[in-house]
Amino acid sequence: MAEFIFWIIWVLIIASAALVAFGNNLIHSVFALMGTFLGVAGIYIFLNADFLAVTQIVVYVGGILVLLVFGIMLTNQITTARISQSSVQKGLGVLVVLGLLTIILTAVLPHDWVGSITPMAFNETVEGIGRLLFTDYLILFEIASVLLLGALIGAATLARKEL
Amino acid sequence: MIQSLANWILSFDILAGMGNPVAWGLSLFVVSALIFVFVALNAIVLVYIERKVSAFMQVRLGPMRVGKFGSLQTVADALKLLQKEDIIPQMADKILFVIGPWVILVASVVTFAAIPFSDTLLAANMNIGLFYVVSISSIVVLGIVMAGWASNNKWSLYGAMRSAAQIISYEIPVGITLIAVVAVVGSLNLQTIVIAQGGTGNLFHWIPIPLPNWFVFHDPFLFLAAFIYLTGATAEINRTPFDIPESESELVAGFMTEFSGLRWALFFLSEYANATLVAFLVSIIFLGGWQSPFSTYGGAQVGFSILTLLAIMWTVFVKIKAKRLSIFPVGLSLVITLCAWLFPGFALWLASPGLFWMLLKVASIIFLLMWFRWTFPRLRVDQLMYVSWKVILPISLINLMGVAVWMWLTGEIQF
Amino acid sequence: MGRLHAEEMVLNMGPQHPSTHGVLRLKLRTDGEIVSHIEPVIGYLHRSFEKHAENLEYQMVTPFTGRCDYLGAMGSEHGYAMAVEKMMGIELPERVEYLRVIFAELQRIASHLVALGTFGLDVGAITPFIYCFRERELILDLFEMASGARLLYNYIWIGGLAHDIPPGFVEKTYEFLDAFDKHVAEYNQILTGNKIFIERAADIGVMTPEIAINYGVTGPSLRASGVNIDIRRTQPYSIYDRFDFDVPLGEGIHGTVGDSWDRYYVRVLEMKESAKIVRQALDQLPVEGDVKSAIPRRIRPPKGEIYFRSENPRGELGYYIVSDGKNVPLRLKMRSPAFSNLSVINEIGQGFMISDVIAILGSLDIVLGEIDR
Amino acid sequence: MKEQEIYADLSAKFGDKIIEFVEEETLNPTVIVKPAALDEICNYLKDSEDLQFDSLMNLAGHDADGESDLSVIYHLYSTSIKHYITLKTFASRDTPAVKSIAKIYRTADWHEREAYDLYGIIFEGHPDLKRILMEEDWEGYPLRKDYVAAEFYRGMRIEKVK
Repeated sequence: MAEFIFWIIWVLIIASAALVAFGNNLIHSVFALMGTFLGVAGIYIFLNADFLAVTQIVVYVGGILVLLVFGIMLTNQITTARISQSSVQKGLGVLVVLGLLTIILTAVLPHDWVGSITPMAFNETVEGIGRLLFTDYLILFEIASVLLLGALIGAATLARKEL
Repeated sequence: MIQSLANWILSFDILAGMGNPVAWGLSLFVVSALIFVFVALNAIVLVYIERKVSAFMQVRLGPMRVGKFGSLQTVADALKLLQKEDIIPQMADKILFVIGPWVILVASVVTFAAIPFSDTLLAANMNIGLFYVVSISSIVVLGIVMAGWASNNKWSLYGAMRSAAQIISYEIPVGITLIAVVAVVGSLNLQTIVIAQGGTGNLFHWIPIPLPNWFVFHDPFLFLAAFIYLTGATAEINRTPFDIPESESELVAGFMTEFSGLRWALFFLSEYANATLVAFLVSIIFLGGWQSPFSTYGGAQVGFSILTLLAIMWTVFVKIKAKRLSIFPVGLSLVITLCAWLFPGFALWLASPGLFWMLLKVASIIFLLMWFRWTFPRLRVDQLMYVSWKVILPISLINLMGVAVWMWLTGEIQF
Repeated sequence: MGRLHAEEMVLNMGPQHPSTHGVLRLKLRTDGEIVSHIEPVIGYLHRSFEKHAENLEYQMVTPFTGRCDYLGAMGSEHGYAMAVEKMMGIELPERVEYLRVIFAELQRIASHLVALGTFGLDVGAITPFIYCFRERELILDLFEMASGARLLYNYIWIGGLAHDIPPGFVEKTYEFLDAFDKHVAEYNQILTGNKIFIERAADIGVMTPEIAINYGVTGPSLRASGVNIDIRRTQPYSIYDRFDFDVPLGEGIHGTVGDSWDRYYVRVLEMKESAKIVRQALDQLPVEGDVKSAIPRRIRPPKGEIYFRSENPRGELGYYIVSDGKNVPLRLKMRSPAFSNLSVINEIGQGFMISDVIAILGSLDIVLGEIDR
Repeated sequence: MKEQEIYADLSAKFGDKIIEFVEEETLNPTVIVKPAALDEICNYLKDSEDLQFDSLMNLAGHDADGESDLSVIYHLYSTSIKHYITLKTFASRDTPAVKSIAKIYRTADWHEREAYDLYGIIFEGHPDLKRILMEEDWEGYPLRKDYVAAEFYRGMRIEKVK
């Protein structure tokens, strides 16, 4: 059963990523990206990284994707519904992709994957992450929080009562 | 719940042969279907209740024709919507137009997987439950933008843009408010949050008024946080006074303008699912979830005595208003209270069913939301942003700090 | 901080839109949510009232006047009847005058109730609308008792009334008046003092007295700007000089004088004044008198022309009638108040948001029937 | 101020641009003026200290019989002094040109459009003179006494008025 779900997620990721890359409607591409992000979140769950999976959804789907959609809708004239894109420099692209593929395959193939899988028991990750954030990575955590607070204050300043 | 259902299926000799994965998959399907049925039925009931509540607030009767007191009206309406012609505007983006409503619906239904209905009734006991609910409901924005964009209608696009801006703005203060609660419990698991609110204690720890250990009574900051959360959540689910994205007097119907028939019904379904979700979250996080307010010996008897008092008041009210005597509720509650005082164990048993208390709390919150809707005018879009960024956000940040300081003062945490 | 200017978009509000109060189309030029230009497009409800009037005898025109301002039909009929009566020099029985004032003022209350309710609806408050309609229903019941109709009455005839009031009418009217003050307090509770409502209406669409007068805005909308002009006072017609009533003016309690909130609140106060007038008229109502005695057998005003104005719920309702001595008017022009009131919207609505334009439109209280005629 | 005095004042100021003063029992006291001088007269009426006619109550087109000149009638009112005057002007049937006062009294904007719509009177200097009540592509001016409706409008039969 779990394997079946895994394959569904796999197909979802590949299909939506293909749609993002090859689709010629920009808006469709952006919404297809949602499938990729959600699929990756599913993969995280299979890796027992539940917290990371949910963070993936909240940051990428709820945040970055919405930002992308806004960006596209606001930069183009919103009265024309269709915005098409077409791939350019296909030859160069194929070359780069082939190179990347070679590197990945040379790294992946020599390894004996099936034999090395040992099912791991599910451990709660939230508490560990929290503990680490407040001990080993406290300074980084504080810097990030100050950064975010700055962003919040900036956003609040932008939201004026009088437009 | 999925695993226990699978185990239960496998415990039958005839079915044991199907093996664990199949049984597990079957249980998964059954539980998902149950959640969906709950959401669908919930919407049908809530639409009826909303119409009745609004009618009573507006000195009219509401639906009266279909069924007793119009109780089948929404069923009839749902059937009508199912039969309607499936219209997709010619200039619409057909793919997104079709997907949009489903994205919204799925996002709002899936969240119910983490909601504990009672101590045992829970689809998935997730240790990140609260975070899961918050993150999944953020997908709704995309569905709304999708629907609004695909309609290829200026009004729809305005609605979608307003909605996206609104939901994103209110997610931040709502999230910070929730963090305050998480800081008190030390867990994201909704079930743990509910269990942490069992028993009775003093109001705000020191004031000697015995109250249930709900977080709304935990400290003044969480008391305030409950209201902030309710406000922010009302805005997140686009209900009046924050129904700006679909404000029918300005944007016709906002992002729903071009939708009709079944697709429109999906919007409605998810709207009520979201309202219910907010009510569930408020009751789980601040009002003790499925915890009974009278869960202790003595408490139960007091509770039933209060019930009797209410029943007597109701009878007097009916006598004065309708000039007729209805003795039944008083009699019933008197008998129960008497039994409760005589047999304390019985009282405790009667007062403890979690599902009842959970749904009672949810119903009260939903009633509150309806009350808002039928009394307030609507804010303007810039005023809405102002409220979010300049009022609620600073308060929720201070609130978070206040909770931490309070816990340090009361000795719940040490450094 | 400099304003970002996006490309302007033309937005068609209407002719089918829930908040245009009829078939009105507003062509909005918007920059984001900010409206930079408003062009009202009217005429969708044009029913050639004036052309009809030139082909019908004088008494046959009365029903058409009611159909123009369908929310203030009694007022329209009253104005028309008075215009023709003045041309012909008809003296009316006292009872007729009192009854006409009673009906006109009740109509004013009913019309203002619709205005308040729909204004609430425009800013998103649904319940006050139903409350307002509850009271309006009572007034319509009174009208039904007297005339047999609830919306378009054809009750005030040239020279008199269609029928005398039925027995029990006076008592029922008193009953209504006794309950009415309490109801006004209810509106104040649920809408007038509501913080959100004030936020939505105060300082929105401020109309200075100069703009208002120059655009020919009349009625409550003009008085909300602080201009003390009420035709019932400045040029009393019928028997309005006998009654003691105040003319409420906009004071800018929650914002600037002449904003949408003032236009709303002036109507609330005016309803109370109208109730006062009705009560006085009922107290003084002569018991004796035949309401049909002064109706002329043949209505042929002498050659000449007249411009007669009266205070309709929405403002100055003028009839310009030219007679050539026949039984059919040579020319009948209705100067409808909402026609001029609507034309000001571009002036006062610029620079506000789409939601505000709707609030402004609601506060102007237009009826498309009389704008398009 | 009485209408008679206003007339005296106007004729002293504008001379032959004011044609005559009509005062009968069944008639509003009316000053008849030349159509080409209308805007200056209205400017004067509005700005003069003694007159202060700041409000245009009504503007109506009129066609007496279908043969003679068209006329436009203006009813003015002063909100501060509270006096009235009626102006009337005639325009020939074939080339009905009247000076627009839409910039002086904004009320006149829509009222002039209406008079143009229904009588075909051209108001010179109007910012946006187009039909207001009738459809933009309607033929003829319906309130003229010699108006005959077309057979069809966009394929729809127009019913005849008796």
